[in-house]
Amino acid sequence: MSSALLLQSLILGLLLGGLYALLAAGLTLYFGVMRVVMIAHSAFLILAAYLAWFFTTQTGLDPLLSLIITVPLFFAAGYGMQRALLSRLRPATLTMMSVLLTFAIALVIEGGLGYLFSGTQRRIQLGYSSASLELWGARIAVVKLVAFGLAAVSLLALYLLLKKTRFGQALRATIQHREAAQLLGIDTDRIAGFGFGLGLATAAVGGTALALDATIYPSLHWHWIGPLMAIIVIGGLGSIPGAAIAAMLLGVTQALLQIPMGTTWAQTVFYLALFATLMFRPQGFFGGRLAQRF
Amino acid sequence: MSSTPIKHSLETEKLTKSFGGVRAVDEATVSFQEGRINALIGPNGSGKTTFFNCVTGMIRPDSGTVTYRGRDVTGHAPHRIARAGLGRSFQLCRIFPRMTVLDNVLAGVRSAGVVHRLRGAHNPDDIARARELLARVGIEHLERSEARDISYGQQKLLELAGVLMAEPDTIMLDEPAGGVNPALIGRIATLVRELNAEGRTFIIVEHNMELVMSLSHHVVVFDRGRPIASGAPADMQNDPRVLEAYLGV
Amino acid sequence: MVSEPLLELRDIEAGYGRAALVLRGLTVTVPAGQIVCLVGPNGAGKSTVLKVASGMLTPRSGTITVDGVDVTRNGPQQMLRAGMAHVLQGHSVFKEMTVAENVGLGAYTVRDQAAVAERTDFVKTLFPVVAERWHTLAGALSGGQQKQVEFARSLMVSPKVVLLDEPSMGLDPKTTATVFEQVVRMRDAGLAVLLVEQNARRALESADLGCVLDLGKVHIAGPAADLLADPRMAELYLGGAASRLEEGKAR
Amino acid sequence: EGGGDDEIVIGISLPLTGDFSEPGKGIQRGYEAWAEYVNANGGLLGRDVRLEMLDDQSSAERVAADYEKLINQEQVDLVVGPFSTRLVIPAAQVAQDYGYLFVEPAGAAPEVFEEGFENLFYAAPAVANDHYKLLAEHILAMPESQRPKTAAYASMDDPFAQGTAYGLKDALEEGGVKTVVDEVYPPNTTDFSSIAAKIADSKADIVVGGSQYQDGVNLIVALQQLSYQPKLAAFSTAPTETEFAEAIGDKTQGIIAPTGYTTKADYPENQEFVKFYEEKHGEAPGEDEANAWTTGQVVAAAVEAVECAEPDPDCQAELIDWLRENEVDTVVGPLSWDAQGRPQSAHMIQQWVDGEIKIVLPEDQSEAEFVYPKPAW
Amino acid sequence: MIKLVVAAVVLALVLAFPALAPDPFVLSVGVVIASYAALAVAWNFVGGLTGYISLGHAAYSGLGGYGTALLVTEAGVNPWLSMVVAAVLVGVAAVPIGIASLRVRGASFVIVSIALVLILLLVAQSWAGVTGGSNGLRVPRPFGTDVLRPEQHERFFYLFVGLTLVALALWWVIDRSRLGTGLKAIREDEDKAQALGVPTFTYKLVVFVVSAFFTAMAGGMYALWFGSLDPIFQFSILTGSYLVLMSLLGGVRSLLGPVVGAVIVGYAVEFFKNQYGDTQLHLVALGLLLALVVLFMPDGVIPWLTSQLDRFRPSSTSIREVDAAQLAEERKALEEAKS
Ligand SMILES: Nc1ncnc2c1ncn2[C@@H]1O[C@H](COP(=O)(O)OP(=O)(O)OP(=O)(O)O)[C@@H](O)[C@H]1O
Ligand SMILES: Nc1ncnc2c1ncn2[C@@H]1O[C@H](COP(=O)(O)OP(=O)(O)OP(=O)(O)O)[C@@H](O)[C@H]1O
Ligand SMILES: CC(C)C[C@H](N)C(=O)O
Ligand SMILES: [Mg+2]
Ligand SMILES: [Mg+2]
Repeated sequence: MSSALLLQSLILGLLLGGLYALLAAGLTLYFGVMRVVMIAHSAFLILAAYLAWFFTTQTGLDPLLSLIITVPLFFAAGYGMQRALLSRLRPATLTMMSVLLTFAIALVIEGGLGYLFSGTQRRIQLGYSSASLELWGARIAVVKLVAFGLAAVSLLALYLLLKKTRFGQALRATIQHREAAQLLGIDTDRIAGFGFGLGLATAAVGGTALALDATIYPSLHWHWIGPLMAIIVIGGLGSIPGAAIAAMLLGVTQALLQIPMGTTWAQTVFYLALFATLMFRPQGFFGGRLAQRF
Repeated sequence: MSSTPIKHSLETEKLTKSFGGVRAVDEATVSFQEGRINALIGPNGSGKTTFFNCVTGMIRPDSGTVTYRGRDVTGHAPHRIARAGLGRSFQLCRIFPRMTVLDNVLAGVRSAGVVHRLRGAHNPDDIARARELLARVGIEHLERSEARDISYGQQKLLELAGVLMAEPDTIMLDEPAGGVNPALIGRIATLVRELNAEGRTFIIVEHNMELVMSLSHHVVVFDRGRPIASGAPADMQNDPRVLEAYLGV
Repeated sequence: MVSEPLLELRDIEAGYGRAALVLRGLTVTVPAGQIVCLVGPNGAGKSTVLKVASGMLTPRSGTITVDGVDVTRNGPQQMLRAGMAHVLQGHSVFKEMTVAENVGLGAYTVRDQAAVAERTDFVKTLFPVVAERWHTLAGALSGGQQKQVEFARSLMVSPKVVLLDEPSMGLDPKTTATVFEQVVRMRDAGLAVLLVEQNARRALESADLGCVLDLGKVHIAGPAADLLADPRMAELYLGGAASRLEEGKAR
Repeated sequence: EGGGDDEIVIGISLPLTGDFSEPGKGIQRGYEAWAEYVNANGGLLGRDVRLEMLDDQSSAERVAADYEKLINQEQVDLVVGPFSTRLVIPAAQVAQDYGYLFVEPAGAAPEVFEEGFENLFYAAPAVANDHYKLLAEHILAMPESQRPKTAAYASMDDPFAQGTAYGLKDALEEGGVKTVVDEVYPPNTTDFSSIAAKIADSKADIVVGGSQYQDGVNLIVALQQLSYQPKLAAFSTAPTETEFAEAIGDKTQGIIAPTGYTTKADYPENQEFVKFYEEKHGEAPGEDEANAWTTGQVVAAAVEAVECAEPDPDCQAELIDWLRENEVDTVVGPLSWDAQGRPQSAHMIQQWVDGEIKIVLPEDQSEAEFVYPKPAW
Repeated sequence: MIKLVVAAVVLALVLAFPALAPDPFVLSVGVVIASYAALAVAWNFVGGLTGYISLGHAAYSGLGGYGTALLVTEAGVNPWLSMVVAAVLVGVAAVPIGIASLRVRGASFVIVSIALVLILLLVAQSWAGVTGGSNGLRVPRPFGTDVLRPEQHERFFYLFVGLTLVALALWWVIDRSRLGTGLKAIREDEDKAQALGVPTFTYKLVVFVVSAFFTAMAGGMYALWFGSLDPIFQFSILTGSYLVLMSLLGGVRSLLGPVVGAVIVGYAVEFFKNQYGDTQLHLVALGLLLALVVLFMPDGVIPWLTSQLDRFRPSSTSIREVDAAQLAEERKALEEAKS
């Protein structure tokens, strides 16, 4: 293995890890902050990717511009979904039922996309699809760099929002003891809705980032859900920085392992890391103190 | 004094458990006598619940040993300790919310061996005994309600009945009277005395001094994770260390 | 002695879901500057009264007024705005947030930062544990410590009516004394306090008025001192227990 | 229901949705065009042809159920195959169990012919391994100095895709071209950057992709992102699809692909097909459409010869026997089969030249000169 | 009594199904539904009794299928023996898997179960030398060539029904046993159960292994019937989710819940597919069905029906009313004693 390949893989791994982090952020948010197992998260990613693709094929404009539409749209959808659907579930069985309810939503999205856009694989054609920059002999594709930038900005914003604002605190309080939060004057229904909306808004950004440099098809979300779930468990359910670190590590490991092992086997790293985490630190490595209770 | 050596039900030797920087239980060496009603008191945060958790295997202690009836049970799984005869209740009241009150009690039935485990859970003997226990704690009329639908105090009583169903030899109760109405506290006291007369040992954590003083034979006082005094209830009530740390003056 | 009631629950009927009624035509009034203590057996409906008062449970019939204003169908948020603060029974700290965040959320509706800071200092001195464990997760505290955090949290706002559901449960004697002191202070500051306690003797000693609740109705009501002296009361709710305790001691 | 005396019902299950939906729809267009053509020309045995189509969602489970249904519930007179090796195999099993003839347009992988099916015939010129036969011969015939020394292979883990790439690999290795990269990726792969990095790092002289469609596009873009410039780049299927050029932003220069079909082939059947198809759809047919049409032609030839088209096992057996023994003229030329159903012709090689894909091999059919080394993309 | 009659009639109908089926295709749909029923009942050992939701049970059916196929083709073992041996092996393999995954609860367990399927999918795809990679494996038919396909369908229908009945019987025994009570206690509060002396880990592991065993049996049987294995369909989350959907739809706490669910879902899949043949709308329809169930009958069809029926029965007196009367009496007695 040449050092050039090593460097190239390292860079690819970092870029990939950044994307993973963004895609996983929403998931860990629902899980850790709301105890909802959101199977449909990756379906929403794909939906956002399709919207970006559709936007670009219809208008000829850059897919990033579609964010102006999709982010508010997804936020509203998340709010509505929480208020109209998830809030109806009984708290005692929330985890289990949310799996099934969001699974149903995933099916509806997949079916809807298939109906509207057929099962064909799609890819956004961009003028800069194959453009790249050079760095110490390695190449960095422009599209990947853009996706990475989107990830970094959104994650930072999300983290600050949750940790530093009144909204973030109210959200966490709502989840931990709804009645007590109500009695403190928190409008728990609205806050929970906003929380969900926020998670879906990250899906809008993530899906668009994904669409920049990958093929999409309606059933693609099944392919994503496993690695993303692994990431958030390894990072510690509910911890956004944890998910980000885990995502970067796994992205790099995967990219490096692909050199000797090939693509398929390299993917197993997610699950091996997942099992190792559960064996040695079930609460995850970077946060989420109480993982096994969820 | 009697010449028969005092038999110890439960003993700990330098039992220690810290959480991060907090030493919740700090080299606690304590012993509780067989066949008596022991009380464990101490200010909030003095480590009583953590002590319970270490002894019953819910938490693995950092160091030290736990001996139950002469057998070292340090680090054993909770169910093994429970099966050895040490039953407990929880301070924050834990019941099976979506099972009926009666089923909650029945869940405490002991069973051993494959065949025994596959035997019907609702056999008449067990049910009769479960009803009797519910009657003894005064909630027999609720037997068909789901446990989550009964009031807080009722849940505490239910938990007690569940613990008793397993027929433990030593019963550790974490604040059994918290949130229970005074009339029923009397009932609990009577129940404890009756069971004690049948030969069961009790270790009770309680902040209701009236109850502690009237009920217990022996009191251990905890402060900052270790026993600071122990002895007869009357002595403890007047012990300056206890007054200062716990009762306030 | 007889002042205008600040909080009034009149002919309340309430229950959970489709199940039978828990409160059956109950009337409780809490005048300003007084402590009304609700006692009664487990399952009598005491907590339910508080839930109705704070808007967590909508009554099926009857009226609730605060300061003469009808607030019957208001939700918890509006009740809070009407001046109602409710400390739940059992444990309701936000376990995965720090003590600081818990206490801070107590002042969620308060905009005045200076007032918040002042209150924070006050509760910190009142409960040393709160100050000592300021940055720990509340879930890592002992049961009694959590109760203290909860009580501290409830002191962060300045309401007109305080609903306290067994505030002394799980507290050690010293802290119990502190809590009762605070309750008395609230009364002295002119608030109306509706207190539910199983530690009935102690509570009635501090209270002005007492109500004995059973099966969703008020059975005996009157000045707290009278209740303490009432022989029926002693037999059914306090004395029975006490006498049996004595009995045990004698043996 | 089907089986009526006035029409011949042909049962087909196709991947109209799911992974293979695009080529599946191509096959559908081909079958429909063929049926229309037949009916416009007097039908089969004087009876009209009606197609009974089901969607198997690209699922192997469903495709079996579909043929089960077509044969039992719809009682179709004949069945023909779906798209792609993966679906062809379970479908052929059902057909065989009920004694039906099974001519199929898209089960090219060698595995198809190793299952012991006695009823199966692949209606295209050559099985997957032989698709690059002409290219291999051409490369190995180059003078020593020009001939590539090293090659990189990346193939989807799919019987067909691997068949094509490894067919070429075996031939080149035998001729002394060293394999420096040999990667296999699962069908659902969407990120090709690591594979591309490996290939780019190896600086292989030529790159060969065993692709279906989108994976080929993705791999090419990933290679371009790394500024890798091979002397020859060959990919199965993808470059022949109509959307290909647009998909990779017209950076197609010099890309090579095998094909079993060209609209330019001068067989009379083909000219008629192209004319009919263009009239109907306003554009030229692709390979998938041609394969479906071919399948129809093969079945029709057998039916006309044996003069029966019934579910009855005897009739089906006669059809099968006839095809074993005979050659059929089709839009891809005359086809005949060995005992396992392998066709006995050859694929051609196409290359993108100045924004158009043209036949370059064999030389007698070529529309353009073979360009080597490939210009930069 | 009525229950028994109903059960007998239903069973008779089920057993008569192959004779009633109009054609082999309908029969084959019946086989698929019967296989779903077997799988769903097997799933319910873990899901219903312990409340641990596994979305990854396809892992065990897939392993059962591959195990059976490999034993038949590579080792030349008799197909039926292969099926049982494979299931036993999967049961054995479930021990370490269970030890690893039962350490976590709730959402983490769901994730682990998903991960298990995905990892097996990757292995099945990558380890081509053994599993045949993406090409999958072909399984020779277990009956001689003289058994025609329709007859084979019929035999497999009875085999699946038999397997389902065996699994149901065992579920019933466990459900009403002390083991069952312990498991339900785990479902409610695991720590508390442990404190009461329930060896929670062992209990969970036992049903986990039992569940894996039956799932693998059903998987192996399916492989023998279907005749070919494709990794993508063997190790699919969708299949696993169908099992959850079925059990939940019928009611995880009732014996026949999963069976009822399997019939409804099996039929619905077929129906939607027929309705929306060449569009993806069947997925939408299925999703909506699932969502409706979760939102409006979260306990499943059977409990929902029972509660609807209860409405028409004369309502039993409310517990709390009794309680009130009793209390009043008690109090009167007390007062009288005093006076
Ligand atoms: N969520 C609920 N659903 C149904 N019934 C309930 C619910 N909460 C309480 N109940 C019932 O309402 C009655 C009154 O309950 P409540 O909690 O008000 O009693 P309480 O007087 O506060 O008792 P305690 O002293 O034990 O706290 C009880 O019989 C209880 O079973
Ligand atoms: N899980 C935990 N993580 C961190 N610290 C803990 C944890 N559990 C207990 N502690 C700390 O250990 C100390 C002892 O707690 P413990 O619950 O044993 O007290 P206690 O004597 O039962 O008090 P109380 O009377 O209030 O119930 C406390 O300071 C508490 O903060
Ligand atoms: C040439 C193609 C029509 C072959 C098809 N892609 C297969 O998988 O076999
Ligand atoms: Mg405690
Ligand atoms: Mg209460």
